[in-house]
Amino acid sequence: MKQDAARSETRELTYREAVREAIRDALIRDPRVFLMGEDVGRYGGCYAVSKGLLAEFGPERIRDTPLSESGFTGAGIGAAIAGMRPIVELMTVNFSLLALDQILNTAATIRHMSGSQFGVPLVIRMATGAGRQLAAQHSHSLEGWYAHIPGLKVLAPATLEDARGMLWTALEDPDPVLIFEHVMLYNMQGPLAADAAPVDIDKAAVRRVGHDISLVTYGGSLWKTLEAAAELAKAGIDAEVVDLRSLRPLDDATIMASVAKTRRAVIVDEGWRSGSISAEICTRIIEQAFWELDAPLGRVCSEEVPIPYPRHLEQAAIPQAAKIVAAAKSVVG
Amino acid sequence: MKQDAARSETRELTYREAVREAIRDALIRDPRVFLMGEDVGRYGGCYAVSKGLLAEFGPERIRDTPLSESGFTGAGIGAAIAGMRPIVELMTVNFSLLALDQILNTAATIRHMSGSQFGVPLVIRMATGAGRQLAAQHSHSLEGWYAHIPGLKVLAPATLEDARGMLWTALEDPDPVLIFEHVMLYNMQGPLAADAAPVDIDKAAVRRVGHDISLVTYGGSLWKTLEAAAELAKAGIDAEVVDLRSLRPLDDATIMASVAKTRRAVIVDEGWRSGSISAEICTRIIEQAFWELDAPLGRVCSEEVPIPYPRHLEQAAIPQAAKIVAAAKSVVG
Amino acid sequence: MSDTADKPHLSRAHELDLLNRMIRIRRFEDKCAELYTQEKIRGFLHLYDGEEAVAVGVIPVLERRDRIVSTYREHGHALVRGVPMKAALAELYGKQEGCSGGRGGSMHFFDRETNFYGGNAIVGGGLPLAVGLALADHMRGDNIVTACFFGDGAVAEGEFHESLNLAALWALPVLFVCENNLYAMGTALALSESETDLHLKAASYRLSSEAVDGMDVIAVEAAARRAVAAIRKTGKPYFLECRTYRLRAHSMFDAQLYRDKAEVEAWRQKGPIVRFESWLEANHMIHSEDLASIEAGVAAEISEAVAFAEAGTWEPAEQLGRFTYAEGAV
Amino acid sequence: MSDTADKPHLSRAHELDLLNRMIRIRRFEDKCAELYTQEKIRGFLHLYDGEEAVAVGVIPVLERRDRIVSTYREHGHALVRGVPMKAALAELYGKQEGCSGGRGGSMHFFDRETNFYGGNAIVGGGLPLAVGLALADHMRGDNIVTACFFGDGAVAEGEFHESLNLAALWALPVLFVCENNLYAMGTALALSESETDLHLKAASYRLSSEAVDGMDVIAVEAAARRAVAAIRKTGKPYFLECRTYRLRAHSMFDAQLYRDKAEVEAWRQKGPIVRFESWLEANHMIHSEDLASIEAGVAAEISEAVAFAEAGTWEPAEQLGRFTYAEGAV
Ligand SMILES: Cc1ncc(C[n+]2csc(CCOP(=O)(O)OP(=O)(O)O)c2C)c(N)n1
Ligand SMILES: Cc1ncc(C[n+]2csc(CCOP(=O)(O)OP(=O)(O)O)c2C)c(N)n1
Ligand SMILES: [Mg+2]
Ligand SMILES: [Mg+2]
Repeated sequence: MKQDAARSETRELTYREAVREAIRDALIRDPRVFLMGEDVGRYGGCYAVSKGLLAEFGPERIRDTPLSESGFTGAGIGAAIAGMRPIVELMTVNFSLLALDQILNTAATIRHMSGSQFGVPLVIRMATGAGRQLAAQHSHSLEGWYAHIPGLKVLAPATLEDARGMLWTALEDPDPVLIFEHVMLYNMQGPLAADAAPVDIDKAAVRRVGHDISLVTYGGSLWKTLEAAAELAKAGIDAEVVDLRSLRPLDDATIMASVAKTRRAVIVDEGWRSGSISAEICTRIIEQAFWELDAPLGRVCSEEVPIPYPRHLEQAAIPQAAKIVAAAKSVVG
Repeated sequence: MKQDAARSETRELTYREAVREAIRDALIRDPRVFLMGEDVGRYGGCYAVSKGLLAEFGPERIRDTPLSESGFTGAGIGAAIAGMRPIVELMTVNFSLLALDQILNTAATIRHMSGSQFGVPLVIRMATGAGRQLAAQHSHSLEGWYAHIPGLKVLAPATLEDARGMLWTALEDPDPVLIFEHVMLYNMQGPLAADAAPVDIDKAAVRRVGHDISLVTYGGSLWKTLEAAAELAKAGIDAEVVDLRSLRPLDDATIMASVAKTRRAVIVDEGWRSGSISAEICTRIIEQAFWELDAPLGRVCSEEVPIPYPRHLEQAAIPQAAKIVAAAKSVVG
Repeated sequence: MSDTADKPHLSRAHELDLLNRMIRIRRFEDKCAELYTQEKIRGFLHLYDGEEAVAVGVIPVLERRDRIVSTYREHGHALVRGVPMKAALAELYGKQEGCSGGRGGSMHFFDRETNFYGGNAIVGGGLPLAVGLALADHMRGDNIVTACFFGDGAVAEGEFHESLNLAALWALPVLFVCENNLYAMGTALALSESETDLHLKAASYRLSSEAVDGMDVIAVEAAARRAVAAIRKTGKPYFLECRTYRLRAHSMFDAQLYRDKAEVEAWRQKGPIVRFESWLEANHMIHSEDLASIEAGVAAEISEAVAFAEAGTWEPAEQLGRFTYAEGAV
Repeated sequence: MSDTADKPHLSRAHELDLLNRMIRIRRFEDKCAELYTQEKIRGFLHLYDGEEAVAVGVIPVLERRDRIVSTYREHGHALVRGVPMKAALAELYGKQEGCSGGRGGSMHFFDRETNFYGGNAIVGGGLPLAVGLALADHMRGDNIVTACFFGDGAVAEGEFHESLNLAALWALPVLFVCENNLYAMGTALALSESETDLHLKAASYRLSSEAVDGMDVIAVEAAARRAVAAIRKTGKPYFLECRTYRLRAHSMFDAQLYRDKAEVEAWRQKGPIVRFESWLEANHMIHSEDLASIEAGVAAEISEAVAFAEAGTWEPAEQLGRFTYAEGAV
């Protein structure tokens, strides 16, 4: 994907607006694209992402669905197989469990089972993550968990540019792509190039160059990790921050290049610690760069509890800059 | 749990019979116990596990359900909360996806959300694994994936003794326990003590003592791993084989003790490689025993494809003794 | 009100009690909304404004031993059931003294004492649970009713289907109470159901089913009595569609783009409290002192609850790991 | 046969064609059973013995552009639809020349050429897929029908509920064909549904619905014509309950503990082939040479298919990684 070297203008907008623009752009570009999900139309999207789109594109293409996650996700799969380019919004990852059979047993497998006669060019978007005090059933971070499934691709846009650019690339993909938008990012504001364009979805990005330790993360945790890196800099530790962007496939090359340079790494993700994507990344580092490591790897994940409602407990449960700093310091030793 | 030092007699039986006996025993011991699931009654269980139980215990306690995985799993949760001790059979892990919302959002969280006023003493059994040429939708190995979820316990009986003994211990647990029975084990025959009793579910077991490398595995892969260990022995490599038995919680102490001794490890599991439980185990070893390792860790998992139907491709997709041998040799170097 | 209002058990005391219960919920939640803007309460907050006649009509008909399964819009159910207002408000604050120890918040009230099984933030998620509670009672031969509340939106979920079938098939003592307020967030019923007559939909599972004016507390109560009596007698499930309306936004985040102010206003005129009050007044069954005393009593209780919640304590963060498994079990 | 049998389009040629198609499925599957015992075919094998009138009555009514979604018991559907028998058998062998390239096996026949969308081993899993295929056609304004086959067991699944509602609500051109063979594995319909009259259950979603004798190929065909004509005209879904019976075991692993031999025997007398044959004979519309020639033709085709499958090749294990993603995409 082309990234213009010299971009003329930028404008201020929110992550929410960037996602909306991406959807709008896709709807304009390609008549096969439509958005379907609970409350995407009249309500304007549970996080106001699709506000205004119903008026512009009408109820066929901005399709409010009943509360039937399995049904309409499956319908998106079918429509994709039949040549449409649906964007299914599952509102939040918490409800996606109801659609998991369709996602794993149909979307992720039908190409294989059919010997590639049929593919599922479907994009499923959902909000993920904790931080809004929504308690145990509404605060899951399961994107790393979904990344276990062959046949899927899993994206986690952390920046405005990715929020704006990943959707189109995902829609061009012949296979199902899940996009996880962290709930705490929707209000994030910043500058975006006026001509922001589709971005690649197969490379991790080094968001901060550093030499002493690699901090590998993605999504909502990116900003906490950058904050931690700034803090570490004060302590004389020069951290490199790698934003994975894609959780499946993982961009091993970028991760290993960073670790080969820094010889130390801490992985940060908001999934529950055991079996989170951080474990996979640690393991790949061990498999591919064991001899280049100067210290054990560290990881900062969510504690192994359902997310509690009260703010102090919720914050204690999920990664924080301070914890990242502490983990990095202990690895640097 | 007591394990009689001197067991008088043993008899030959199959894993299937051991599971059946365990269920029968539980039904006899405790009137609160009942078995519920698709075709557990008239049909006798899709893998013939519950054959004969309907005649003995009647349709209330051997309860055939409609095809409603979410509904009857939820019903099991409710019945457990209300004081019963249900055994829900989800037939196979492949269908458990339809019940995932109930498992994660209710069974695993209600104790937490209620401040421990309510707990879910439920056991969910299901068959898992590939090897019977059942193709992409019927060959999942997701037990390691389930082990990501706080609030659950996840067991994988690999031996007759565990097939016989884990159920009762699980039923005594105040929290939901998932038991995964590997499809390839049901026909496995062997001797079992006549007075086989409940077994602990919180310790891993060293199934073969060795000094050169630790092979860490569980469930259906245990036997392939033991086969590999025998093969390795011929090549002069003395492998220790650790059977995890419980995937959540993991028994770190047993794993680390073994690794501290052998200084090398290969993890074997039938989950898809990326994000499988093998990654969690590798990472824990790195976190807890990095300085004791003499070599990078290895793992042997399933290839990252839906499981294909033809035997040669299916076998190529899943762990095999030969692959384990090769991985171990490359780690031993 | 409906003619069922003439039933003998309708003493003035009983009517005042019903009114009191509805006003108590309304005022409590008005306070909650206020506390939300003050950021004392956080997360999602779903208010019951306009739907009070459902909880008040149904729940007092149940007995102590009966069970209740609710949704994320459960404050009203909890209060009527007897969850102390103090404990409810402390829960909304996230304090340890809350009815769920502070861990649950607005969407997860639980109370073992009153057999109140939550508080479920997954639409439709409570239905299988209710079936299971009832299954346990059925198997033990206990004559217990499980009342399961859920919205019109839940009807489209697969779990509705599976649960109604199981309850009907196995003859389980569940009282399904559908709070049909015509919207699921911003989605009007006609956009979510091919059959909008929900009690007919339920009847297709071959269980007893009826629709009732959910803005009429007396009618709801009469229907609930019929339903509970039938369940106690037969052990079989019963479906009650209560037709009601949500007068406030779905949650505190909702701009209500999907409906007209006029529509809401029209419904407000038909609200359960104003309607019951007018009827009582027209029939000279209530005096202004009665109202004043109800309001005063409620206001006092709310003040106390606020004081209690304010004085409540935060669970130490070191205890974060608790409650994932039974104490001492792991 | 039913009186619809008198419809004008019923030429002798057409009738022989129907008979031929049914016999072709039956003989093919008899062969499959044999090959299974020889371990040429592995995994699960679900045969259609007794249900042939459903596929044969419905599928030829569809046009080339129409779509089909099936289950793990789909050999009959595939054959009638035009998936070459050779490719079907090669698939059962797991050979590359199979209709799914050998990756799918018995439960996963796919064929792009004939718009055959599988072959789904998750009960109920095909229904949302069918809704989606029809949604695409609906949005593009294409006058295409998607026929979705599923068993009585699928009716209890949440996905049935969600899919019927979506199809009815959005007026999508789906022909739902419920193959009610009275059992889901070993579970009799009455043990799985509170409402055993499945077409009534479907009607509760407000779509057109009817039940037909699924052992009567002519009746099925007539109903399918009505249904497809209605869908083409209105764009709306239609539900056809075909009452049939599975004469063999559920799969090759089933000991059939759940039903009497006598029950099966009684149904065998009413089997779709024997019944249609007798009717044709009674009406002097078939001669013994016709039957002999059908059998000979089918036998020849089966022999060829076996030879083809035997000669088929194994995909090299080095190619294992293919087909997880589109070629060249990762
Ligand atoms: C399974 C699931 N999907 C989506 C949501 C998001 N959500 C919360 S409430 C709601 C609307 C529910 O409407 P209804 O059942 O009618 O209840 P009401 O809010 O009107 O009381 C939605 C879509 C959810 N909580 N759970
Ligand atoms: C979701 C799911 N649950 C369970 C199974 C196991 N299973 C396979 S076929 C079957 C019975 C299905 O019966 P029905 O839908 O009536 O179809 P039939 O086999 O009678 O044609 C069951 C329970 C499955 N494949 N998928
Ligand atoms: Mg509603
Ligand atoms: Mg059937």
